[in-house]
Amino acid sequence: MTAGLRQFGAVLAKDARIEFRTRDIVYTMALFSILLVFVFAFAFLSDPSRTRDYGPGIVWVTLLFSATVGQNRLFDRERENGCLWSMLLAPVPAGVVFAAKATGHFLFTVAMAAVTVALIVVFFDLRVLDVGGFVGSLLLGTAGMSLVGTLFSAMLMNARMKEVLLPLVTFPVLVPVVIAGVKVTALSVGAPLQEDAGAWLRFLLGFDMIFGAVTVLLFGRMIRS
Amino acid sequence: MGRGWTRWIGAALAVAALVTMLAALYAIFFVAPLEMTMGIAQKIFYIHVGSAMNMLLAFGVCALAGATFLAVRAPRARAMADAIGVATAEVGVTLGAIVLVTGPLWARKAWGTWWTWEPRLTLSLMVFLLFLAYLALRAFAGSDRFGRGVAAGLSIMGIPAIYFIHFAVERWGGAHPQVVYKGGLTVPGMKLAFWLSVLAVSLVTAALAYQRAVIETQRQAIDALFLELDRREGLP
Amino acid sequence: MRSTRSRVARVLAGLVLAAVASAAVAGTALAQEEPRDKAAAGAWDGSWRAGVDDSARDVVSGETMVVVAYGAVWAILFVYVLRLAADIRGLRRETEDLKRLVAGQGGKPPAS
Amino acid sequence: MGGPEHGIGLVAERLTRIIGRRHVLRDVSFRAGAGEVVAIVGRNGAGKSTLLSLLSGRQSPDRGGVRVESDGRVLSPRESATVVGFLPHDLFLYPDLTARENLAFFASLYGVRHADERIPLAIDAIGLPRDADRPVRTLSRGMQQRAAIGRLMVIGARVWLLDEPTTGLDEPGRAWLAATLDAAARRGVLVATASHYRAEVEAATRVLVLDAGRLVLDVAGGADGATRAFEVIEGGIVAARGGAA
Repeated sequence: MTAGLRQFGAVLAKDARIEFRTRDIVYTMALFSILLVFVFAFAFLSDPSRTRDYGPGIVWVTLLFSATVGQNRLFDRERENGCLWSMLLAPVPAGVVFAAKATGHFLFTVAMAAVTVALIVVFFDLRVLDVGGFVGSLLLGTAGMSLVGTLFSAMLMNARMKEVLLPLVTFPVLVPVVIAGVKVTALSVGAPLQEDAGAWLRFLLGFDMIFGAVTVLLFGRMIRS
Repeated sequence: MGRGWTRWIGAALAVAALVTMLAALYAIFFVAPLEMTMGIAQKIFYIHVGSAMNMLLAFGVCALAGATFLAVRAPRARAMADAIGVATAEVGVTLGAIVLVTGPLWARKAWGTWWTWEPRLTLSLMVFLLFLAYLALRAFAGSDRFGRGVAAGLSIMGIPAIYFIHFAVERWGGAHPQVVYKGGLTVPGMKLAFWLSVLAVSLVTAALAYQRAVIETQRQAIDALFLELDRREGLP
Repeated sequence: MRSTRSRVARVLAGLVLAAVASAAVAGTALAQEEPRDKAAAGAWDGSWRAGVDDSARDVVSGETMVVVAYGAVWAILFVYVLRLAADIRGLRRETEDLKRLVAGQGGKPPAS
Repeated sequence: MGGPEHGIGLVAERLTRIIGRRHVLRDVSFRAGAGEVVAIVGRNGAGKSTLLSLLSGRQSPDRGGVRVESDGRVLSPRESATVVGFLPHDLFLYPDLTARENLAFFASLYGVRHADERIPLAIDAIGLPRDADRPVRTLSRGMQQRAAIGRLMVIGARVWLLDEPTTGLDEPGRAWLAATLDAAARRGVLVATASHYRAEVEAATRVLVLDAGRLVLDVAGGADGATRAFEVIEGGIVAARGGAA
């Protein structure tokens, strides 16, 4: 077990080091998300009192699209010298390699989301009442996106049309995450929905756990099929 | 599977499907009484829900085929699983088209709008999208074993995905699960029409999927023959 | 020569079919679309039923809807059967290639 | 030549790889033991890279199999992964990491003990002390090649599979490579390289000639082995059929 953890750490550290040096994933996601926020700011006929209605939607659309843009870049460094197989041919369980890459994407996306969501809160004047629910939903939602997205961005690494295929494949699976996420975010900024944010957070947690297991198990099988 | 044997099954399924479909249509239009609130438009309901249920069933079979494709090593079993996977996916998309055409027509009469995010209608849309993604993966992610393996992986992941979509969509319109429109199947005549149309659509699905699977198996056989030619090419 | 002409014919048929289908759908949609402002009464209670608009329910007669619905069902199934027929024709063509190769008339096997 | 019984051994059994409707590799079988330097030669598209890819586990065969043995015992997939080192055409190195960082990463991935001593040794052995701390992307192809071989050294691979390792190497580089492979073989490493150069084939202890996916010649290396091999490649299938039957 400790070997697995060490290898997990090695892959994650490698990705962090490359990301720190090139910064291409975080920059790509940050720039894309900031542009998206501007577009939303101008696109909505913003009746300032009603931002509570569409604010949460903007947060989650920005998060989903930026995470997907980041996914496409996540394996570029592996694609260049065939390095994905340099890891898979090592005495390392494929699931460990997958988990490390997914965690890497999760951390980069959370770093980006911190900036972007702060911008949205400012631009759209969202008064966050329940910060715990707000941040919790973002973390759990991003985890779900990282798990599902990383699995398919690894598989589509060499596919010609991966920019189209990745959203086409992952968005239907991630619809529940967006539904739950928007619910909790809306509740946390005071939307008058008679719903229990806790239930939706547990739903997101359940999603992450089940899809965590499914993606880790499927990765090894799919990459070698 | 010998040629005669497969042709016989294909024909039997097609005939059964046609007969049952005609019986179902008879039951829908001549046995089932008119429903009070919606009148004749309610008759769309039978084929709409029949198709939706069979689309879900097709997705389940596709996921099973995908699991077999990834789990099993024997080439023959994998080829068969692959054929069933693509067959159920294509017929599933066809059923999805039916559901997404009859759905809005039904919604227009039932609720006055072409589209509502009614839980079951939304779930059908998502299953349709998952099938499209499956076929897109088979087409663009590599026509070799790897591309099929990725598509198989998506079909397996589709099962928990559908569960979570169903759960979320049910509660999307407020915490309490919506009272899902039952189509007013109160009268025995209506129940007969409903179950007959579900059976009819199932047989149509089976007939089309069987035919598509046979085509895929034959395509695999032709590939094997080309391979055999290639194998012999080098020998003296 | 025959094969290219039939392929062109088939493409034309497909286009005509698609045009007719989309015209029909657009027609029914536009035919009875009249302005309908959905002033949001109160705050949305989150339910999909908020979209229900009873005034528009009986604009198109039930009979038309049923005919269009069942017509569409048969059309979609028919399109798929055509697709299967095309697949079978494709298989037959590949078998011909195979027979030609096996009979040793040369020619490269078609790229897989 | 080390006997196949003791030390590391690599066994390929009826390896067949099909891509689309073509046999890229047809029924290739051979056994190689510790200390052997096997040169795999053949025209482009003969299946050299595919064979190495199958031997390394990068691709799985459609028929047949690969076994790694140590002192006669068949190793598990996990154990095999520990002892087999693969240097493909695309090098398996992260371009944005420096040579040293690459070696450190793979050392921890392979769970190499006292890596902090092995890495400097490897860097000196591959002749990159000055450039070890520049991103691999900025190195020349030859230097990247050396760094990639350093990776095999650091992870302590006992089977080296190299796909055209001499590409991009200048004359001194090629000489260095020949010496390095020879030293490794003497240490009991089983070396298998896909190559074009006559010098490499002559230096090999064994030559496998592939043509259209078939193993058409499996003879001892050295001068005459190389001559026969290249005759076969130029002569095409007919000459080999006569010669090898």
